[in-house]
Order: sequence, then structure tokens, then C-alpha cells
Amino acid sequence: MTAPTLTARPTRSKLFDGLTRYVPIGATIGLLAALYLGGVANYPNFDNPQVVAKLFIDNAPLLVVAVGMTFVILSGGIDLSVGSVMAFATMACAWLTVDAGVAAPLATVLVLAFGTAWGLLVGAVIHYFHVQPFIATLVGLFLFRGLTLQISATDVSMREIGFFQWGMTHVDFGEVRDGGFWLPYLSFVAFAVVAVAFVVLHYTRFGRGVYAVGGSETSALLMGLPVARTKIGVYAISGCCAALAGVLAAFATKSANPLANVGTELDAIAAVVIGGTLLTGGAGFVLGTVAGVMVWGMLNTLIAFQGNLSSWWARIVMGALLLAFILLQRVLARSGEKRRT
Amino acid sequence: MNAYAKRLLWPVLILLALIAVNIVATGVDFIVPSVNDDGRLGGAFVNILRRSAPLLLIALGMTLVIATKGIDLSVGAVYAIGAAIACQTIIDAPDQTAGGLVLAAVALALAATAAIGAWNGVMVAHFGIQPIVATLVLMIAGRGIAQLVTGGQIPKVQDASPFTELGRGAFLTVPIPIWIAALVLTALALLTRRTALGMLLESVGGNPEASRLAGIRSRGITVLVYLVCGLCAGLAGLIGAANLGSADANNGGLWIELDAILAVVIGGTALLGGRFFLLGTAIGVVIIGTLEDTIINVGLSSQWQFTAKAVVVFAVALLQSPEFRGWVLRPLRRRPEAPAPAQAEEAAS
Amino acid sequence: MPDAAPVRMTGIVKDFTGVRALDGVDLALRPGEIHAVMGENGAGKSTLIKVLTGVHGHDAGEILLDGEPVRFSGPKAAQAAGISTVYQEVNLTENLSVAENLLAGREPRLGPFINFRAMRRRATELLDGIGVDLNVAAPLGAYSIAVQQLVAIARAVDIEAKVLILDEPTSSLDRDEVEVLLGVMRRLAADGTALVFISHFLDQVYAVADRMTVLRNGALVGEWATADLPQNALIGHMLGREAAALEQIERTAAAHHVADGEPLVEAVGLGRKGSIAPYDLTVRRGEVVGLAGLLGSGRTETARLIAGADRADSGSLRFAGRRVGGHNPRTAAARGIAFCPENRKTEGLVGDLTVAENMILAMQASRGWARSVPPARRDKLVAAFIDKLGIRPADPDMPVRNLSGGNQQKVLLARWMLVEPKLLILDEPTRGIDVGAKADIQRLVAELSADGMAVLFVSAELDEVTRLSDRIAVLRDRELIAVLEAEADLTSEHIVDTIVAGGREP
Amino acid sequence: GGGDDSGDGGGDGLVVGFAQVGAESAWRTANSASVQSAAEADERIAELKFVDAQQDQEKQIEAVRNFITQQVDVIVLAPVVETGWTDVLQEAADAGIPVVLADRGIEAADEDLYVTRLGSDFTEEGRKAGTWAAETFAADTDGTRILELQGTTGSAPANDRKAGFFEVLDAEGLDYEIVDSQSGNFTAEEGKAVMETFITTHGLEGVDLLYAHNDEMGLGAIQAIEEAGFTPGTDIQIIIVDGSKAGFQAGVDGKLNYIVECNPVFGEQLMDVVVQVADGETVEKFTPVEEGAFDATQFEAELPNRQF
Ligand SMILES: Nc1ncnc2c1ncn2[C@@H]1O[C@H](COP(=O)(O)OP(=O)(O)OP(=O)(O)O)[C@@H](O)[C@H]1O
Ligand SMILES: Nc1ncnc2c1ncn2[C@@H]1O[C@H](COP(=O)(O)OP(=O)(O)OP(=O)(O)O)[C@@H](O)[C@H]1O
Ligand SMILES: [Mg+2]
Ligand SMILES: [Mg+2]
Repeated sequence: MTAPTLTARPTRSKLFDGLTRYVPIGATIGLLAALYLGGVANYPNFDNPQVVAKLFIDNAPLLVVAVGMTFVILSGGIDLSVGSVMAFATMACAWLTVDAGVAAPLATVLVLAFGTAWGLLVGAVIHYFHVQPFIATLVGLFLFRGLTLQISATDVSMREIGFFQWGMTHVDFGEVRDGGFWLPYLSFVAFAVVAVAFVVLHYTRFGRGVYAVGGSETSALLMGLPVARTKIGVYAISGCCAALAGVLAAFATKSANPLANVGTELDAIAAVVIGGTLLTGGAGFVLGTVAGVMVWGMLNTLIAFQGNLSSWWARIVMGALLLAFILLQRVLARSGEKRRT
Repeated sequence: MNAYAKRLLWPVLILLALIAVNIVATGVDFIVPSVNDDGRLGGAFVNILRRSAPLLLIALGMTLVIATKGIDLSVGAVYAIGAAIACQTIIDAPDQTAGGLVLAAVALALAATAAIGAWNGVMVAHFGIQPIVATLVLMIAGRGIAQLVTGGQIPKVQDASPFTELGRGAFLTVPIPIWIAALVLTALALLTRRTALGMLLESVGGNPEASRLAGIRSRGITVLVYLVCGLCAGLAGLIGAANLGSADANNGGLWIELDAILAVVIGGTALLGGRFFLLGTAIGVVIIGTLEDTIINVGLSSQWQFTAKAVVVFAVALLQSPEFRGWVLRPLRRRPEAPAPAQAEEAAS
Repeated sequence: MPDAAPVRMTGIVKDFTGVRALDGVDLALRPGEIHAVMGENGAGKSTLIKVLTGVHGHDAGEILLDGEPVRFSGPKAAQAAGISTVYQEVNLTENLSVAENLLAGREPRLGPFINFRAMRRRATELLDGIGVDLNVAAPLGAYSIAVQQLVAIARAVDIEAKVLILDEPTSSLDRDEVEVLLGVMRRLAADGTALVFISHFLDQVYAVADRMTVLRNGALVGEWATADLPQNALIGHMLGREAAALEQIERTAAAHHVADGEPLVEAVGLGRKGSIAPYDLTVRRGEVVGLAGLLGSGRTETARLIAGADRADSGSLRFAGRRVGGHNPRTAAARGIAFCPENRKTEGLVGDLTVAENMILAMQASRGWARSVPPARRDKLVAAFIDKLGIRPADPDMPVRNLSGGNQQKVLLARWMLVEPKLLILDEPTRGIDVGAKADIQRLVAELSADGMAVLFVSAELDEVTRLSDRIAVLRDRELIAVLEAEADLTSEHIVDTIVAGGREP
Repeated sequence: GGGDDSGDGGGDGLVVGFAQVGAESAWRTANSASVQSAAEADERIAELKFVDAQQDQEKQIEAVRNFITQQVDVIVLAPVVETGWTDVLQEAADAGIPVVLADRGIEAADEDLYVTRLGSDFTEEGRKAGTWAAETFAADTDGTRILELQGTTGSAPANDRKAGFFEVLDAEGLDYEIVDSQSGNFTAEEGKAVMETFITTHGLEGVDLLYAHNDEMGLGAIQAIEEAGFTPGTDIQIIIVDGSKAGFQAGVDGKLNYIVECNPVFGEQLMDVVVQVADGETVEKFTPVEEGAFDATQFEAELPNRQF
């Protein structure tokens, strides 16, 4: 019998299947460009390349935190501790170098190790004890804010520590006045983090495991994937990124402030989600997160260039711009959807 | 209701432990209500309950939202908006003591906050925007709106205005905020458990696609839930404003969304949607309220506030985890066999 | 004495809160042998597999792997020890591509990095091996449950383990796919792999199994060589009742004809771009219309358009004589159309809710939230259907996720039967249902249609479709190619021929 | 130099960038309003670019960088914290844009990076409160028992107002005891809540003085005291810092005893300084904002002068 075998679906192009998941990020990037052009059209000096460069100077720590957050959110979790861990990391740098006299590079390494260790701990608690990520990391939010305040209730200067001068060393790409721009070393650190995260997420087993766990933890478990390692790993990465962001903040300001980064976790989550990553896990891109951070920074820049808004109008406009952005993003992304009434 | 009782066991034990700590630190007066000169119930614990009323209202709304797999970050801002609208309306009027005026102000504030809640719901249900971003918009813009209402000032209502009764008054000696919170708790409990709303909510949160195919009006329900959440936040704002006689657009209800979500989760509702426990949320709220007092009562400095909160939240979270209890108890058990690797226990068959 | 069994389980006991799922079960696997585990829904088959692979811990008993006692910490450890498993529900991640699902954890790499080209190539080869042609770069979620099942099988087979466990791998497959799969199983057995095969299709079991272990209510009934156990004896062991009674039921479920009832559903040129070509289909009151076709031929899509689950982008639909506009599941339900979807896990049940709540869901939805079904009425209805469909455990307050696969399916069926619709659309309603219950369901469908309900029936099992239907719509390549009247002599072969011939009379 | 009129204000006049802390209190909003309206009214100022940093140093640094890119003429900065400004101020200096500090100061090592500072001295405010307390309770033989409502833990005003206050008490040798000291986060809500707990925990019997780091917390605490059946200002003496209308009103009503002023309304003074700086005139490194301290005898007279 010439048994009819399964035939490939004729009606659906293979290209389309592969591309639909890039629609959200494409929409994000397109809208980002539109925002930028809108700024150029309306404000003098907005076309200065430094406007774009600046996004990566001031937002370098946020970018690093958001990259770590991307891992966690992709795995279906959430990390609320990053803001506090970041502040704690900066404060710990200050305390170790200024008060305890530890060599700055060593202090940096210690802080990063500590952030990672915290991530491992919280990840283990989440995985083995089934504590909801929200609560487990909220503990971190309170704990590290408390510890930071206990180290010092006032801001501490690290200006005497030569090591921390390194981060803001300029790399000039032409003269700013002649349409050039500059970036400090710490921006390059952030870029490196993005690049590494991109490669890890897309080209390693661990990275694909993150997506699998985010898609369905039960399935990942039954497929025999290393769920424990993956889940704990993403929190370790996030913890490490938060600590690194804290170090970058130390580079950026050479000072530690116990009340720094209150609410950074929300900024990071917002950036990740605006970048097209689903909060339920399993879908998104680290480059989307970069776009999300840029959108965040771009909105702030637009408001600064506008300059005549009162505190409350600034907030309302920020909210309205964000709203317009996500609505447009949604409309554009919807075209890629199927199977709904 | 056995499973229900089990969920509540640990939160209740933690609460009792906190109360015990306070009693040790400050004596039994802590728990025993006293009657003030003005015939109002007072005493430390009653005060905690009274102060927790706004948080409870918000947490109740949040519970419903979370049951649909959503989240509402805007409640703090909505709190501020509710407070701002009510206070501004009252101080703009010539006679702040007029009862009708107060009623109108309250109605206006509630209508506005309900509309804001519905807006969030529409964004989530009809535009398909992730709840956290949809409500982030108003979290950012909301305080701006509240400040716009008050012109950046802190409107202060005269003490003589009946509006302040909402926060400071008492009915049958019980403070009005406690009445309101208890009424809303009862009403929501009845609404969700006596009608089918609760089950439909849990269904929408548990499996949206299955619910859609079962013919559930999931969009309508989602909008309704966000609306209720907005309304609760507005009501909370009114109580907060009435208690102070003023509305601080910037700081009123600041970060209350975190505490509210915390209370919901302590109360046994999972952030992943599905089953929800209003009573558990209420206990979570009282735990948080009691905790704040405990820090002062045992004489810790402000610096310790965060750390202490972290420790207690961690303890609650761990004690609620059967796996943790099993792990801690394991050395005490005689049988050498390890308990089952628990994460798989729930794996779908 | 050296133990030939790579895996030997003895005296396994497993308690879930309140339920003893396994009670002293033994299982011994031998290399080169296909071992079927048989039993009714809820007998404990899947639980036994999960205990073996460490998904669940066990409360008593011993597992020996090559003579050594083991206790796996989870599927990963079991896999590492050479036990590869396809669990009952498709357990893959829909967000990843087909290729990634196939090779997750074993991706071909260049240094530390995944080599995507090699991975896609390897995946395509693998699928070729079982006769499937897919776009391996597309997300798995784009494919139907049956395709996903094939992918899961291909994944497990590729692990090249010494033990391969297949828990109801064929529940959604059509006969060609099944043939391919059985061929693969025989080949692996010939290569010395020990296989476990769980299925409710007795002919499939008899076609490949060398040995059978029968469970009933979590207890071991016994182990037989297939040759020593005739089919009705097996059924007797499984159900604990006489097999003859069962056959009786199956026969009574057979055809009846109400060809001249008035038309209830009239679809004209109904279609949706990219999923199903425009089709005409009429369903009359009291009629059972079957949808037959191969995997991915568009049966589900056809049904979903009528059910309002998807929006049609061409054609028109009339229901009970009236034009249907603004079609969606809610309005459909209000008109009296019930749709029981094929994927119970993602589209059907709400795992957190109880059996009773899941059953009442559709009825409640149609009443709106304000008017809850009175508790007394609800309890009565639920109890009646638990009884009628033989749902076990018969506990209405059990979270539905804790039920066995077949019992979950029955709950889903009950949900829609409860609302007494005018049109009942059943997409693979008998997936994973044991022989006894399957006969019950078929009888129920026949009864319902005799009472005037119209039924649109989709099943991968052609025999079942032919037996139940009054008319059969045949699909191929997402196109409706023919509607056959179910004459007494219509056989499944006839349908296959129709498909091959592409709709022309063979 | 940054003196060229490159702003988008069009005509001549200065383009000024103002990086404000936030809008966290009535004091702050009054301050913003004062600066904005002063700039509006001032013909010498073409445009004021106002950015609210929401109490976040990073946002504020970002704002300053934005001003630099926009090439404003003068940058006014109300720093959230004292440290961490070196780089961004250096960038401003490199771009030739002079910086004026408003309100709070920055660490001494960065003194070269700004032209002048106009603002209040929180430690001094604490000292004023301390001086009054030391005088008032000098005769208190059984020791002075003090409750303190601190501002946001870790914030500069909270730290400095606390430090200045106790510095004087110690220096004057007052025999005092801190009954309790907790943060009320500068808000009425928390001020009231903390005070309620103080009352239930410690009672008010024998407590002499409440020192609240700002108006809002003080007013919240006054309510709590009244609701507990005590008379604020009599049963317990109260000092607040800031001096808003509402604060003075409470003073007039006899509910508190001493107000240390912290004046937010220095917009006009600031604009004068900005213009001087832009013109390259030499100005003092520190210009104090005119501030007073008021006791019960002065409340009535001062109330009408309050602008916020
Ligand atoms: N996680 C769980 N919690 C409680 N009970 C469970 C759980 N998993 C399974 N059970 C119960 O264990 C029993 C055996 O279920 P199992 O899934 O092994 O049946 P099965 O033989 O595979 O049935 P089917 O043919 O329907 O797949 C059932 O009664 C089921 O309700
Ligand atoms: N051979 C195939 N190639 C590509 N896609 C397929 C194939 N078979 C099925 N699909 C996918 O499966 C989805 C569901 O098909 P559909 O459910 O309509 O088929 P069906 O006839 O119901 O078969 P079954 O449900 O048995 O898989 C389609 O959207 C299609 O994307
Ligand atoms: Mg099973
Ligand atoms: Mg199908």
C-alpha cells in the first residue's frame, strides 16, 4: 500500500514561522528610532551623537542590572533584590577600600563574588524550598537596604581610591563640539556584559535551558534538563550583574550612597519588559533589553530637553510617552499573532 | 476547607509569634484594647488594625488581580489620586464641614479611581498588554496626576470636616477604618465565594485559554477585577487622607504596592494566578502591620527596620514551605529514607 | 544468580495525600523485550513510570538497575543512567523550536557553543527517521498535539538508552504514524533495548508487546507473556469484569441513521487563511458527523472554526437556520455549541481547580458570574457524571491536575455533556481513555445523538469514526475533499483510499 | 566659554538648567515653584530647563549631562547627596558651563568645580533647635526625656539635623535621655504612625520634648498626640524644622513650641546669583538663604509672611 505520509504544510512559509518571534523586538527598535527622530526634529542639539552616547553612560549600571534581570525573567522568575544589592555593592566597595583598606581590585572581586553568592543562595531557596521568587528576592530588597544603611547612614566618598578613576576615563570619538562623542570605559564594560549575555543565552546549553525552564518548568524537568542548575544559575547571574552594576556605579560617582538605587528593580523590570520579554518567561531577547533601557533613557532625555515641565507634568508626560510606546509596540506586534477569536 | 486551613496555619502562627514578642516587650497591654476618653477603642493592637486598614483594602484588590495572573503596580499612585481628589474638592469648597460636600468628594474620588482601575483592566484585557507594564504607566503618571490635582501642595482639610471621621472616627466604639476594611473583606469574600466570580477568576488566572474556550467572559472579568482593585486603592487613599486630614500626592501610599503584594503572597496566594485566599491576605497585612510596631517595641533603631523586616519575611516564606520543613525535620526523623524530591510531586500526570 | 533485567522494581508503594496510587507493584524489564503495562485509567501506570524515573519518590519497595539498588533524583539522573522516557502528556516546551526540543541537553556543539546548523540537520534527520517532515526551526507550539507527540518520541528514541519508556505515545497518532512507531520499537528491541509500552489500544499492544504487566487500582494483577494472554482475558484482568459484557456495549454503540433531520450547522465556504481551505459542511440534528484525515490534515481547524475558537476569514456559517455573526466561544456556547478541545492540558482543564469546578465551568460561564449554580444541583450533576463516566477517584474536590490522564479527559467531556448543547464538537475525546471507558463514551455519544443532539466527532482512530458516524467528512492537506455517507459497508480502508485518491471516488 | 546664547530660547537672555532633587515634600515643591516662577519673571533669563530627578543621584547626573549636551549657560544643581559629583562637574567645567549649587552642598574636595552655593545649612538648623532645647530645659532637674522623629534614614537633612541638635545638647551639658528615635520618612503618615506607637510603647508621661525633623512628621505626630488624649505643646513640648504655613498655624494654635525655619523660597535670590555667575562676576563661595527660628511669641506675627 502506498501509505500517504505526513506532508509539510503547504500554506505556511517557513520563513514566516522563524520570523514571527522577532516581530516584537523589531517593533521596539523601530519605535525607538521614531522617538529619536522625533527628538531631533523638535530640539536643537538633539542630533548631537553625544545624546545617544549619553544613554550608555548614565544607564550603564541599569543596563547591566537589566541584563541579569533578563535571565531571571526568561526563566520565569523575578528578582526584586537588584536595587538593594547594587546599593550594597557600591557601599561595600567604599567600606572595603576606604575603611578597611582592602586593595580596590580585590574589593571589587569580593563584591562580585558576594553578589553571585547571594544569587546562588536565593536561587537555591527558590528552587529547593519552592519559595516564590517574588518573596525570596523581596527579602533581599529589605535585607541589603538594611545592611547598606548599617554600614553607613551617610554617603561615603571613594575619590581617594585611584582604582575607581578608571571607569570614567574617556574614550573620544572625535570632538563633541564637532559632532563627535565620547564614552567612558564603564560603558564598554556594559557592552561586554551584553555581548556575553547574548552569546550565553543564544549559543550555550545553559542559555537554551533558561528558555526551556521559562517555557515550562515541568516539561524541562521531564525532558531531563538540569532545572536546578539553570534556576539557581539565573539568580546567580542576576546577583553578579547587580553587584557589577554597583561597582560600575562606584566607578561612575566614586561615592556610595545608602539610599541609592531605590526602585532600580522596577526600572530594570520595565526595561526588560518594554524590550519585548514576556514576564511569564520563555520568550524574549537580551538585545530587546538593550532597546528597553534605551527607550527608558530616551524618554528621560526627551523630558530633559523639553525642560519646561513641572515635576508632575514630567511624570504625566513620561507615563503618556510610555503608554504610547507600548500601545504602538502592541499594535505592530499583533500582526504576527494567530489563532484567536 | 481543610486545605484552606492548612494554608493559613503558618501565617497565623507567625502572627501569634509576633504578638507574643510584643507582649513580652511591652506587656499584655499590647493586645488588650483600651477605651479612649472619646469612647473609641484604642490600644496598640487596635491601632495596628486601624492603621493597616488602607493596606488591607489595597491587598484585597491586589489578591483578586493576582488571582487572574495579573499584578497592579499602580495602587500606590491611585491611593494618592483618591486622597488628592477628595481633599482638594473639600478645601476648594467654601464650607468644609458640609456633609453633602464630603459625600460628593468621596463619590468623586471613588469614581475617578474606579475609572483608573478599569483603564488598567482594559489595557490588560483588551489590548493584551502585560499587566506589569500596563499598570507601570499609571504608577509613573499617577503621582503626577495627583500632584496636578493638588497643584503640588499638600491640601489640608479642617479638623472639623466630617471627612476626617473616615479615618479618625468610630462607630460603636470601633474605629471606622476597621469597619470599612472588615466590610470590604466580607463583601469581597461573599462576592467571590457566594457567586461564581471566585471560581471564574481562578479559572481565568489558572488557564486563560481553557477559560476562553469554556466560554467565560474573561475580558469582562479582568476589567472588573482591576476596577475593584482601583476602587479599593481609592478607598484606601480616602481613609489615609482622612486620618491625616491631608493628602500628600508624593508620599501617600509610597511603595504600598510592594507591601500589598507581599501580604497577598504571605497569605498563600501564588503570584502565578489561580487559587486565592482573601483571609490569608488579611492575615498577611496584619503581620506586616504588627512587624512595623514590633521593631519599635523591641527597641531597634530605624536602621534595623529593613533588616528585621527581611528576617521576618524570610522566616514566613521558609516556614510556609513544606520542603523546608521536611529538610529541617529530616535529621529528627528516624527513617533514613529521604523525602521525595518534591519539585516533581506536582508534575502533571 | 545474575539478573538479566536491566530494571527490576519490587514491592513499589506510592502514596499521594489520601490516595494509594501504587500498592506493592513489581516490574521487571528484559533487554530486547517490549513490555506492556496495562490497566484502566487511574490504575497507576504513569505513576509507576514516574517512580521509576525519579519524578516521584516512593514510600516502599526497591528499584534495581543492573542489580544495584537505585533511587533517581529525577529524569535527568534516570536519563544519565540509560533510561529514556516519553511521559504521558507531551512534555516539551512550546516556546523553543522543534529542533531545540528534540536535542535539548544534547545539542551538537562547537566548543562551548551550540552549532545550530548541525542541530537543524540532525533534527531533520531524526524526524525523517520516523517519517515526519517539519520546519525544525519553527516553534514547537505552532504544531498540533499529534506532531508534538511525534517530536517527543523522536527525542526519546534518539537518546539511545538501554531502557525506553513510552507512556501512551500513540494516543493522538493516526495509523501510519503508529505503524512507523511500532516499527521503530521492534527495531530497538531487536538491538537489545528494553522497552516499556503503555497504551489503551489493545491491537497495538498485541502487535508489539512480548510481555504484559497488568495493574488494577494500583495493585499488581500479574505478569504474562503476550502469547499466553488472550485479549478478553486481558480485559477481564484490567477491568475486573467480564470482557464479554464490554464487547456487548461496543456493538450497541454502532450506527443509527437520522439522515433527514433538519440542518443545524450549515457552513458555506468557511475557511481561514493558512489553516484550512474554505469548506462546505452541513450537520443535521441528531446526526453524528465524523471528521477523518491524517495528522495535520486540518480536522481540528475545521472544528475550531465552527466552534468559534478561531475566527474564520471567509465564508459564512448558519446555525439553527440563523446566520452566525461575531462568533467566539462565548457566543457559540450561548447558541448551544459546545467544543471539547483536543489538548486537555493547555486548552481544556484548569489544573488548580477541582474536578467539580472543572466540570461545572462551561455551565457556569453560560449563566454569568452572578448566578452561581446552586450547590445542591451542582453536587448532583457532578456526582451523576462522575458515576456515568466512571471517573476515579470519585472525589469531586480533588484538584484535577492530580487525576490520571484518562480521568482528566473524562472530566473535560463531562463539562460539555453537562450543558446539554445542540451541537457537541468533540476533538479527540477518547484520547488516552481505557477500553471500558471508551466504550462508555461511544455509547454516550450514540445516546445523545439519538436524543436529537448533533455531534461533530474528530478522532485519529478511523474505526471509531466509522463506527459512530452517520456521515464522514474526509480531509487531506487542510482541505475538505469528500463527505461520505456511512453505509453499512463503509470501512476505514475505504476512507484511507479516499484520502489517497484525493477525493475522487476510488 | 559657555556664554554663547545657543539655547532655544530665541532672544537674548540666559538658558539655565536646574537639576532639582525631586518633589518629595511640600518644601521641595515650594522650592521648585519659587525657582520656576522667579525665572519666568526675570527678563535676564530666557529659559529655565527644569528636571526633577526623583531623589535619584543617577537621574540627576543624567540631567546635568543633558544640560551639558544642550549647552545651557548656567547649571543649577540641588544635589541629592554630597559625594559623587566630580566627573560630571568636571565635564561641565570642560564644556565651560558654570555650576551653581542650590540648597544642599557637596564634598569639600570638589569645591573648585562649582562657582557658588546658595542654600541652607541643615546642621545649623539642628543646632538652632538644640540651642532652644538646651535653654528651655536647662532647669529640668530630673533629666530631659526626648523623642525624635527622624527624616528618611540616610538622607542628608536627617543626618545633619540630628547631628547638629545633639552636638549642642552635648556641648551645653544638658542632662537628657533619648526615649526613642525612629524614622518617619519625612511624611505625615509615618510621623503619625510612629508617634502612635511611641505613645502606646512609652506613654507620654514624663516625656518632655518631641523633635521632628520636618513639618509634616511633626503635624502627623501632633494629631497622634491629640487623639491619644494629650495636649501637644503642653503635655509635651515640640520642635519642628521647616516652617510651612501649616506648621505656623499649628504654632499659633499653641500645639507646638519652636520652629526652625528652612526657607525654600529663594528663587529670586538664586536668579541674581545665576546672572552674576554668567556675567563672570566674583561671588562668595557660599550665600546663606535667610532663615530664622521662631518661638511661641513670634508665631502669630510671622504667619502672614509664610509663602508655602
Ligand atoms: N500528584 C498526584 N497527587 C495525588 N494523586 C495523584 C497524583 N498523581 C496521580 N495521582 C493518582 O494516582 C492514581 C494513578 O494515576 P496514574 O496517572 O498513574 O494512572 P494511569 O494508570 O496512568 O491512568 P491513565 O491511563 O488515565 O493515564 C490516580 O488515582 C491519580 O488520581
Ligand atoms: N505535517 C505537518 N507539517 C507542518 N505542520 C503541521 C503538520 N501537521 C500538523 N501541523 C500543524 O498542526 C496544527 C494543527 O493541525 P490540525 O490540528 O488542524 O490537524 P488535525 O487534522 O486536527 O490533526 P491532529 O489533530 O491529529 O494533529 C496546524 O496548525 C499545523 O501547524
Ligand atoms: Mg497515565
Ligand atoms: Mg487535531
